[in-house]
Amino acid sequence: MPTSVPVSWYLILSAILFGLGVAGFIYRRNIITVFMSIELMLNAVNLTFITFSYTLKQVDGHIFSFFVMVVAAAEAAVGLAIILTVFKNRETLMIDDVSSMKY
Amino acid sequence: MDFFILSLIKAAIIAFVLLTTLAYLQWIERKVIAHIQLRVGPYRVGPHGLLQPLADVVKLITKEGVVPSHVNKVFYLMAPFVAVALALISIAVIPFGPQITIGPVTTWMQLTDLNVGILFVLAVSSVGVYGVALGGWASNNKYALLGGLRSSAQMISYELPLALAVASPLLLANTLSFREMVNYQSGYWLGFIPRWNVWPEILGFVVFLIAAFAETNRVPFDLPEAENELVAGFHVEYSSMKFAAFFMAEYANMVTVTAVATLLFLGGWQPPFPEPYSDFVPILIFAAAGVVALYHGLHPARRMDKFTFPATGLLFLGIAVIFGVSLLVPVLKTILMALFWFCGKLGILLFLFIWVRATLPRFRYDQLMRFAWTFLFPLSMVNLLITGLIVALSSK
Amino acid sequence: MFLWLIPILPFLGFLINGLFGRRMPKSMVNLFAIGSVTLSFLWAVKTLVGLSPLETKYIEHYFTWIQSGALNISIDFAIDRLTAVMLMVVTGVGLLIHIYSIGYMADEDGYYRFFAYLNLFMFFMLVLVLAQNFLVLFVGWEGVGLCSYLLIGYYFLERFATNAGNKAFIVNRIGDFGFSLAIFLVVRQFGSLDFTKVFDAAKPMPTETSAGILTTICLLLLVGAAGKSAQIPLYVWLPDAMAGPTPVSALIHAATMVTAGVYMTARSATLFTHAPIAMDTVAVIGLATAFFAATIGLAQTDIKKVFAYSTVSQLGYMFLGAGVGAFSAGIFHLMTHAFFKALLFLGAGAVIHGLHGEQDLRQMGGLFKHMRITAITLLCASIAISGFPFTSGFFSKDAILVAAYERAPWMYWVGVLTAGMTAFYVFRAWFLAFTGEYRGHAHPHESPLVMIGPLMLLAVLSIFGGFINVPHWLEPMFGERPENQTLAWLSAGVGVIGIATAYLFYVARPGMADGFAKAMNGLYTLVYNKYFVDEIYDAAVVTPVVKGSRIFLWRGIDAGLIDGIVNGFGSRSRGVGNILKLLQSGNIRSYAAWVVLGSVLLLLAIGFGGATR
Amino acid sequence: MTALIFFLFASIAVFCGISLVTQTHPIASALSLIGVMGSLAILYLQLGGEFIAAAQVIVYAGAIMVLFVFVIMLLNAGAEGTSLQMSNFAKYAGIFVLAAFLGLISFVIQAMLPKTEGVVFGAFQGGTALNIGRKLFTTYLLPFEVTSVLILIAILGAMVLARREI
Repeated sequence: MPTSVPVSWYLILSAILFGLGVAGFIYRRNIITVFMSIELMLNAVNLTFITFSYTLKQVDGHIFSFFVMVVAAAEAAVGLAIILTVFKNRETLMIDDVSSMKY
Repeated sequence: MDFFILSLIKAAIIAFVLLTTLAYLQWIERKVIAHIQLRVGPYRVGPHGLLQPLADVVKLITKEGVVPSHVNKVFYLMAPFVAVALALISIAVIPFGPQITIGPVTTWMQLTDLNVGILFVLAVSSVGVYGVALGGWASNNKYALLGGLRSSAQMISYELPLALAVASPLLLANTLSFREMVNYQSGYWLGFIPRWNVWPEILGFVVFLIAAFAETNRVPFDLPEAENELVAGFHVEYSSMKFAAFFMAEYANMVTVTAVATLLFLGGWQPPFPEPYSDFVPILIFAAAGVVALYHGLHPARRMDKFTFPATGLLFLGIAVIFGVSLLVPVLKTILMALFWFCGKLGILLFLFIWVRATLPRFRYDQLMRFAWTFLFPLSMVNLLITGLIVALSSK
Repeated sequence: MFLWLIPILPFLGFLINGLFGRRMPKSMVNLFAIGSVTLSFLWAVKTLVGLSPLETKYIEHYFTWIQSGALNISIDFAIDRLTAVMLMVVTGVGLLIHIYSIGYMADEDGYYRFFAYLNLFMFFMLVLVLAQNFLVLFVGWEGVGLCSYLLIGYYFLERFATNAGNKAFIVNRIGDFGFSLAIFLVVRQFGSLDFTKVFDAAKPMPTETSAGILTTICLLLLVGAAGKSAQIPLYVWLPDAMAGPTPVSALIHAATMVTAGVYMTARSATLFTHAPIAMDTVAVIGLATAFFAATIGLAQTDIKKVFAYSTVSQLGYMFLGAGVGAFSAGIFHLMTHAFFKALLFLGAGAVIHGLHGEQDLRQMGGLFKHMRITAITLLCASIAISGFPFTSGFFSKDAILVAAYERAPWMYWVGVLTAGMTAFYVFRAWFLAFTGEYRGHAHPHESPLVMIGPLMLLAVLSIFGGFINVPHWLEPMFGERPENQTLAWLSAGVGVIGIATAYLFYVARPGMADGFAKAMNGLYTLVYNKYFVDEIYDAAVVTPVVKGSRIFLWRGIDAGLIDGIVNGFGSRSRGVGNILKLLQSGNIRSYAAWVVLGSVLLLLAIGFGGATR
Repeated sequence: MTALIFFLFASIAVFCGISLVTQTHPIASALSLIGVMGSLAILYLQLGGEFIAAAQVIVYAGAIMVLFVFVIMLLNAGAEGTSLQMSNFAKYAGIFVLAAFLGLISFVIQAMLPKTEGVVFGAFQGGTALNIGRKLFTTYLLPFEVTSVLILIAILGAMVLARREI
């Protein structure tokens, strides 16, 4: 067992998590789960930021992921409020039932 | 591997002491409330009901663990585990005393130190809501669900003033580590007023305490388990050890927040009097207590008192002697003095918790939320701003 | 010296009255309108006293307005002797007319609106006068045009008033077009618009004997000046502009705005003196205008129309003066004309006011006993405009005629003839209005003191204004002018003959005029109908433009070509959109799938496209 | 030691991620996501981001996910129907595309990343609250302020949306 871990493994882990998030986004039908998939993708991106921050020995990546978190918080607040409203009006959380915004 | 062994020893000591304390905290609570209400409280098991916690533990373990048929089993079983684990975990970063050297080993009276210890405690306590919320939801019971919902809303709301109240002493001390926070509070103004954060941050301290009551779901903020409306709230479907786990989590949380309050505002293990005088305070207290107990033993009101009072008195005197001896042994003195002052402050705060429980009625839910958002939050914000201004002005 | 205070004060009055006037009582409106102009007048006086004797130009620089390449245009105000004369005329006469308006407009709707516009006009006029470069002057120029339009159309419920306003605006556009072309040429030739720089650069240039750049500039400037100052062929708007309230006619269409063209010509004297051809054109146009307008004035029956054509005619005199090189005489006449023509209009206004809106001379008569002061002041103005010896008109008009004689004697003789006609028609109007028997039906009465006061002041100025030696004052700028006593007395004599003829026709033998008109029927009809100029313009210009626009521009270009292109784009876009819209399924997951597909392709491109290291 | 921790928590993260996607119940998904976040926090700690690790737990696990759980409980969202309205072809094609995606990313990472030494715990000490705070209030002051405005807008938006009548 090696004592140190190559940086690329972190990145690949991040890619895997991102891919899982994409899969969740595409395959899941519950709006909340879809939303959580987005959060998963954001987390994966954050991991990338932190990893590069480590590689470059600069703190800027941390700042970026900090901003991502803050924006995610704002997004969650608004997004969940939207979900609540959708549920109130349509009695459904299935994403396929909410497709009236089309041509 | 020195590190591991040392940590293991410390972990074992802390776990043992903590778990015992939690059990006896419950006994103390029942006793104190009983006395406030002019009752005697637990009295049958052991002298003055001292063995009651043991009996309770035995009872809870041996009872049948009912798992209702309609619950979501995985989460139902997971919830108490999560609650108690998260409640206990934050003890790991709480320091009880300064650095000590026993023989070849030099270590801190603390399981582990994090640079961001305060953030760690905040993080763990913010995650702590899951135990309650999950338990309430998994029970598949509307009272439990309401309790869980209330608890999550309440804890999110009160986390804000809590965090803001914590931020003010952080600004003053300019650190996130508990050790440095305590070191910052050492020394005295004018030779006798301790330099504790509680003086400049009295507002923050009050806000912290109130928010801590809410975070631990204690009276007057115990709406998640309000007996008269929600039966027992989130743990209505729980029994035996699973119920005990929730209980333990509550008391562990109490200990954690009081410990944090002590460390942030009350100077941790720093004594309230300057060095030479503070050394004699525990001796005096314990000696006086022993003498009083012996005196009562000479005039027993009941038959049993003939034995119990002298025994207690001798115990206290023994402790006083130990403290006296410790004045001659530096290592012992460091440990004992730190523990005495730390536990003393902790005990006073815990007593406050119990006292409040016996005194105050419960909030209504809308009052609770309005209080958090329209009073406590702005207050803590103003406090933080004032603190920031003072720090900015005093740092040239 | 805070020159900017002079124009900005009326502007403040405009802002206050325009924004809040609707809710203010009339006394407040008066306070702000009159007060601002009074302060402006006083500040102008103080400035001139402080700057006297004003031998050189005084310039104030405020800020750079336009900076583009080498071109640098700034907001500058300047005062020299020419500006000083104009300043006094504009603020002084303007103030008197403001005061007069209180009485005249007392019963009109939109009282505050009138004064707001009037103040705005004062602002733009003062900007025009104080401007130190062509562009700022142009701003004032356009601004006064705007105010003129607004005030002509003041009674906007009346069809003829709005039409007159439109006509004034559109005819002025032609002149302004020429003016802007002239400004472009100036920029191209001199690289600057600043008066000092342009004229300093023009001074060493040789005098152009044939058509050259300076001649072109001057002719284009003349187009602008002709539009603003109602010269042939662009004079047609001014008589119609009488649709506005009479104080407006006095202030804008007699005393100040219409003289802007003369002022501009005098300002550009350096350019004109280098372009003799343009000078001759100016002189000929001025003379022709003076003559033809005077003939039209002979036969008008509307009292304001008479004075309007008289204004056109007098403006022609001023252009004649400028054209023969007697700029100072032109400006002198401008000033005296401001006095007596303002007085004529204000007096006419008093008459109209006293007759409750009656303007037709045939409905007047015998008003002398009803409104003595008005009659006497109007008489003062009439003898002044007739060039009666030692009145103001005598000095200024004769200065021009003497200069014209120096240039070419025939000009002088035409000018003298015109002077006779002027005396005739002015006194014709006076006699028709004030002597004989009253022919109308209203109950004439004298006007209130606020109207009579300015009349009397202006009467004094009309009689004695000639003793203000403006040509001498302007000598440092335009040089010395010759004097010729004989010629002056000759023209004054012709004026007296004109007066006597008028007396003969309309007082002594009232029937003679009609008989004379019948005898020369054709000529009379021609003159009465103003030489059919409006009709000719209608047929030659307006109708073809309207028809051409309707048929070619609207149906052909706009509806056919432009709409066709736009509609074509629209329908093509719809066609494409009909196909592309299928992508927008409303199903979020399919969108996400497209995004993923796209990023996979992008990664493929990066991975195998050689971007790897 | 570093490798051990990495593999432990990386596998926890991947396992929880898979669980997020495959669990039918939203609560289970939410808890899986919390698991991912927790293990990522450990990995951040390993990479020297002690402040960001604490913030990750406080903000993500302690606030955002509590909100999610709260909403799920509030709406009492049941388990998702198993019948995905998707043909088998689409499913397998999707999995294939995703696999290709991951493979490509891995390839690109391996190919493009310069060779650096591996991650050792404690090699980067720059992620303290002090450093982050200093950077945040100097270099990134404007984004910081803008973010605070964004949060304010989000608060207002959430309140407007969650009002009773819409």
